[in-house]
Amino acid sequence: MNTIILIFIIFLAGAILTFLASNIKGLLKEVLFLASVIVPVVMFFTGVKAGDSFNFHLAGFAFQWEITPLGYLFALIVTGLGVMAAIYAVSAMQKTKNLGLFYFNFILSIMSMLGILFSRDLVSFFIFWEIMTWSSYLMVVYQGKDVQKVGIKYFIFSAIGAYAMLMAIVMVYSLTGSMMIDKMIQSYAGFAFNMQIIIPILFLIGFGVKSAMMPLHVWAPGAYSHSPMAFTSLFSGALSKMGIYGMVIVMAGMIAYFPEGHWFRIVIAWLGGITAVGGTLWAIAQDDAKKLLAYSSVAQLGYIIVGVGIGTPLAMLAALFMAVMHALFKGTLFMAVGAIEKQTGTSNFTEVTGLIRKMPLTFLASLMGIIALAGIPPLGGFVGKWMLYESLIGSDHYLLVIVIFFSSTAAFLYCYKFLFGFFLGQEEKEWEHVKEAPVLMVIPMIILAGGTFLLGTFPGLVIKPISAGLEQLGYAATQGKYWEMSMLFNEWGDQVVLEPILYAIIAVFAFFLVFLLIKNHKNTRYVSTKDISTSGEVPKEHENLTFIQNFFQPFLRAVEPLMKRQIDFYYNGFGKGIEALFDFTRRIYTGNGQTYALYAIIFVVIFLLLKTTLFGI
Amino acid sequence: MVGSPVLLIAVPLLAAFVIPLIGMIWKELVRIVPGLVLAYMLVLSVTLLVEVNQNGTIVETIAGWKAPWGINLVYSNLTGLLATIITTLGFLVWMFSYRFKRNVDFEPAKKYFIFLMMLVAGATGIVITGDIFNQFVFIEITGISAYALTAFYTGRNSAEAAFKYLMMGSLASSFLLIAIAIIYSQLGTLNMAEIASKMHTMDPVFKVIALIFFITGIGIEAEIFPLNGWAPDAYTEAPGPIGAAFAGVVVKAGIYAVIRMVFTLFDIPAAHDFLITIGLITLIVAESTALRQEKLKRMLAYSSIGQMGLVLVAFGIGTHAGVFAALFLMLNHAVIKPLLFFSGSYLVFNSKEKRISEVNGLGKFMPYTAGLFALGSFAIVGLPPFAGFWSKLSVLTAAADEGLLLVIALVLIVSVIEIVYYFRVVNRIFFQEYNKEESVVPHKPRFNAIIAMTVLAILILVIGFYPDAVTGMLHSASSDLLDKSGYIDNVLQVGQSLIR
Amino acid sequence: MRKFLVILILAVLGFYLFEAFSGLGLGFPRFEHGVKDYYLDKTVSELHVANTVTSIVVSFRGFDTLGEVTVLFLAVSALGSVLYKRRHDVGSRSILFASSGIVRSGSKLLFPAIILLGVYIFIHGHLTPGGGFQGGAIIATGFLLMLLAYENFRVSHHVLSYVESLAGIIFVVIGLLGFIDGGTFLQNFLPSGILNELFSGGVIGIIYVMVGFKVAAELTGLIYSVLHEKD
Amino acid sequence: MYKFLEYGVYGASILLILIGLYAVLTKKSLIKIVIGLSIIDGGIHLLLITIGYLRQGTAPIFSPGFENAAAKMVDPVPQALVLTAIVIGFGVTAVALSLVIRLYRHHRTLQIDEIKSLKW
Repeated sequence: MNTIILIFIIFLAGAILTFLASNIKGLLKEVLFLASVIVPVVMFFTGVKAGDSFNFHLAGFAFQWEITPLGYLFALIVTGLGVMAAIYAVSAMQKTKNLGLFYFNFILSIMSMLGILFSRDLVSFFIFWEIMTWSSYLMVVYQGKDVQKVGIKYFIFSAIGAYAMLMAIVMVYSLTGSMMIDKMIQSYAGFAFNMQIIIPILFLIGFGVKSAMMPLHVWAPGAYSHSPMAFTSLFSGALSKMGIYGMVIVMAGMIAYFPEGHWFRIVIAWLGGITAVGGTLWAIAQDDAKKLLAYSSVAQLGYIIVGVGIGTPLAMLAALFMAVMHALFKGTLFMAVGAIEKQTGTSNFTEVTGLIRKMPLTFLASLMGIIALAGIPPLGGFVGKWMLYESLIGSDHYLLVIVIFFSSTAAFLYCYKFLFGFFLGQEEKEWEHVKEAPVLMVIPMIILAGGTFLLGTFPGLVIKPISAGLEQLGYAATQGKYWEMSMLFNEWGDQVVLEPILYAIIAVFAFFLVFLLIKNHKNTRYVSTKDISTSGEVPKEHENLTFIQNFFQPFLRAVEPLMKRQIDFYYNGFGKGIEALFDFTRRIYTGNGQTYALYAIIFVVIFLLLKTTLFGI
Repeated sequence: MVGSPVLLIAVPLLAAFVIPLIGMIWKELVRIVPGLVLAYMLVLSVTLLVEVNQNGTIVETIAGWKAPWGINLVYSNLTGLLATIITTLGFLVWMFSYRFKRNVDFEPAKKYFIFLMMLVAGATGIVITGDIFNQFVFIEITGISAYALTAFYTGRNSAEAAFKYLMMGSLASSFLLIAIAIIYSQLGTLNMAEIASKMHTMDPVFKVIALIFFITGIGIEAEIFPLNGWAPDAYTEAPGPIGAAFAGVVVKAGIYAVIRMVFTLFDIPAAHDFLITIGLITLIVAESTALRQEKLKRMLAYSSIGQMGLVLVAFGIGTHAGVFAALFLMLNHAVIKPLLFFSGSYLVFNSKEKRISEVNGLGKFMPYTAGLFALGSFAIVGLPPFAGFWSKLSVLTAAADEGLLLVIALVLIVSVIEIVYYFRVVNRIFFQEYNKEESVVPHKPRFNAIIAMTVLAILILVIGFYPDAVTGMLHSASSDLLDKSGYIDNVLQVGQSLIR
Repeated sequence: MRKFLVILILAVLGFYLFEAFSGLGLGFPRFEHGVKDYYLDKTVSELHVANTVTSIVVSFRGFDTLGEVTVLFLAVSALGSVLYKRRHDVGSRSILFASSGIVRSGSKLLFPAIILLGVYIFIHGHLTPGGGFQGGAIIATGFLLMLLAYENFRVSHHVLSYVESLAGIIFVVIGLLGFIDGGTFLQNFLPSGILNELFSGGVIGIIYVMVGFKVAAELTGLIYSVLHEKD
Repeated sequence: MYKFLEYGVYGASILLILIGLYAVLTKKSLIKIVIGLSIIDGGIHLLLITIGYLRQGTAPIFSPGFENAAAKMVDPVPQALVLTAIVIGFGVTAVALSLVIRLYRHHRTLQIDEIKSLKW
């Protein structure tokens, strides 16, 4: 039997078995869960290679599953992060109710993501896309508290996206008579101009929703922060990448027909840029770590969209590299928040402080994640951002560079807030009992954090598969020459990027770490963090006076006009308007039987009057 | 010869007359016998369908008079498929309601099962008959059973719903009779095949008027907007399983009658566009109305109407792909909507008002039923890998073949609305706190109900994961519908061979 | 306002209907190869039935009649089901005023005659105008008369139910016997006899008699159950 | 003269239908609505019978010695149809009246305007 289909069967069977076993006491369900995640992943790494395929026909549609180089790259993200998150989840989700549902959806989302990556036809792409959507939706609403609105919002946006995509798929079908992605890309040049514009836009809406592109991002903060953290790491790390993957395979193929600098590309890039800035600003304003990370994810995906939109080889390389990187560090950070939340019961900066000595390993992981996020060498974020800047400058998008630069500088603010809020600062009596998270939760974090370091130092490890993927997309022969594209690689050669400064930087880090640890050991006068008074303002009683409160107040005041009206507001208004309208139209059904009879007669009379026009007789 | 289509009508009629007598012997028999009859109909329709698949259309004459003169029953791929759907659902509804609300007295219970059986038999009759007046008679049989079933509970506002239904139904039969009168006055025959073969000789003015009256008359049964005012009330007030029967049985028969008129009887090509138009209007109005419903069954009813609008749109496309999609939709709807009605009626079992807000948190107490409701919701809004997805996709591709992009866009926009209101309910069931004061007292489904629901759930999953299990059947049925001359030949010639 | 609208709409509807039907013409054959010629021909030559309407109702379109009988049966059942009350809720008959002695005696006198007329009509349904439905309706009027005249006149519900069911069963069984004998439902399996004699037309006469019994029982039961409805 | 009859018969039956519809659409009493439905039925039955009419035709009943009179007989088919339709109409009316009784029991009124508990 073909390994590809076997992988899916094991996933599916594992999901169902785990679900069924969820009521059995003991470790059976955990074992089944881990097995049904890890076994297919192992099979994936050992049993298949790029180029394997599996074809069949169902319901009159030809299905083609194939492992493409690009798909393989993203599959690496999904499987790697998936396994880590699964291990993390087993420990993190202990003693939660309804565990079967969690495991079931977890496995299904991994399966569907792999399915998306393997699909070479639009039907199975859409099928897996939808499975991913509803399984992640069930995760968002899984915790069951105040999730009505969040869940519905997530699903409405996903549905709008999915149906926009379906519309595009069907339009492609009506134009080409085929559902194959390759065929679509090939015959794209022959479409009429309006189709050439409409189809990518519809696809863009579909993918933009999943990757939280700016006007469509409003679901993201709520959904990310409400789903269990064990899943959010996967959600933000891998699942949102599916939108990027879609954009890459569809858009890159399609808008390659538009010359560089075409308005359509610029629009996409600018959407990404706006997403980045907006996400960053909102992230700064958050007091809840989960929401902060969620907005930060929005911002990070914005960078990636910029890269895809620009579409030069280097920009694509940067985007894909950042996609991998983002999966690693955002996975780490969400896991860390999850660990903190599990140990302390909250994820709000204003409540938790000074955990550095209580949870040193979590701190370490978070630190690495934050550094990677901020784009400081030697961790991976730096490489991606560098390439992005370089590509932007190289293709004369100076304004965009400024935007991105502003955004990533502003990102330091929330990075700092995250680190400082949770780990540094005064230790509180309230949190004295807090211990380090369980081993199974820490290990995945550390591994992922290590990954950011590894890839930052040896970016070649992942750039090779990326180049293979780019070649698949039609970027001629980037493989073997990728280091020629970026200054970064030009300077230092192939695999050993940054090696000269590597050890220096490690030393600096080690120094700071030791310094911080030592500093915290000093005896200091104990003042409760909630006891300080804000300068110039008289605190009210019971006001939360933690130092993290109103952390970047001046900055936030400066950007307030930008953030005054959340886009949410307009969507809500729109939704309410629609509902009011429908509330009005449903009054057609007056409840009076006579009126219904009158409708029937009017129906007849109208058609009798219009019979010539309607029936041509 | 395994049996004859006429037995699909004769046996339930016989049973209907027998049940009052045997009810005097042992009261339980009035519950059991209808089940046996419905099971028999199910088996018979399936075996006949298999036979039809192999040997071609069965044309059954009655009283020995050949086709144009006597009444005849046509059991083809299309009608057989629909008859099978109808009898299957009839049996499942029986199984579900076997012990549903046990506290009803003997007399009403007896009548409930007779009406249920006659509802199914009447709908089967509508589908398999080849004579328009006979179809009218069967519509009335179905109608009266439906009125009685709607008014079954004396405590609720059911009489109001039934009266509205009856008013509309009565108007419908008047329109039908006018149309029949016009056709008879022009062509001198009532046999569908002969009407179809002679239709070109008919004066176009009469043709159009007859078509309008036909569509209005049957449209009331098929829940076309704005003729469907009765439908939400009837669905809401009828017993839960009967809502399923309406959605799965009565409407399907109505839709069949519409398409038989448009595709076979009348040769007016513009009627297809007409179907698309009214289908779209029905779809949009019904789904947008469903968005703001407070009562669960009413919401399901509007959703059902909307789906029928989509079916009409798909039929209106008129190509093989379109007809295939429409039949697929009908099949899926017949599987999914009953599941929603079944599980929904247990969710609000102990509630008087049947409000959506009363289902909060029930997922905890009745996980299986609630899970099935969720499955049904997922399937009906067209999420893969469940049944509804394939039909929605085939509708869209069929429309795409004809370049009807506006239709596709509207259908997809409406689908979003559909998702919103279904997921609101699912969210409430699973992810909201159970509140003693507001929510209903949970009521566990009985064993027979669980079986009925499980069968439907399995069908949903099977069709969802392996749609080819049914597509072959649907393809032959859609070829059958489009093959007008084949239908005429079959009926008129097979009739010849049986001349005495 | 509403009335004005309705009148307007109905005027349009009426105009189109009248336009259509007035174009039909009246009183001349409109089509050449209609089914009626065949019916008129075969009624005499094969079925040996004098009344063509009866032959159409019972034989050519016998299936309709079966359906129609079922509709009536269902209507009666529906009536019972809709008006159903628990036994202790059922009141006695509502009487507005007692009937006078003249009405009572007259009813008593007329009742047998009415029944006889009804029976005559449905037995001769295939020979003369009339038939099962008409005869049954006449019998039911006889019972209605008695029910109106005598406030304590009782008809056994059980007997009505038996008659109704048995008549229906015999109808279907005759149909099924025809199915077994001749291969088609409701097929004639009895000798068709000589035109214009009582025993002619094969099963047609039997079926019509059964229809007569059924209709009589059903209509009576219907009246009876409505009479017991008390405000 | 004959044209007048033609218009008269069709016109009368259509008028009956319209009167019935008027009652159904405007009268507030449930009983009147049911009566209206019956009037519509009556009009349609008349229409059907009229279609089968043959000028100077006889009833479609063969008597001894007139076995070949088929050509002069009126169309029997509409008559058979009307027979069926009457019975069906009767059944529907019976059910309608029973529902009216039920509604009266429940709402204590026969005004259709006041029986609107199911709406929207």
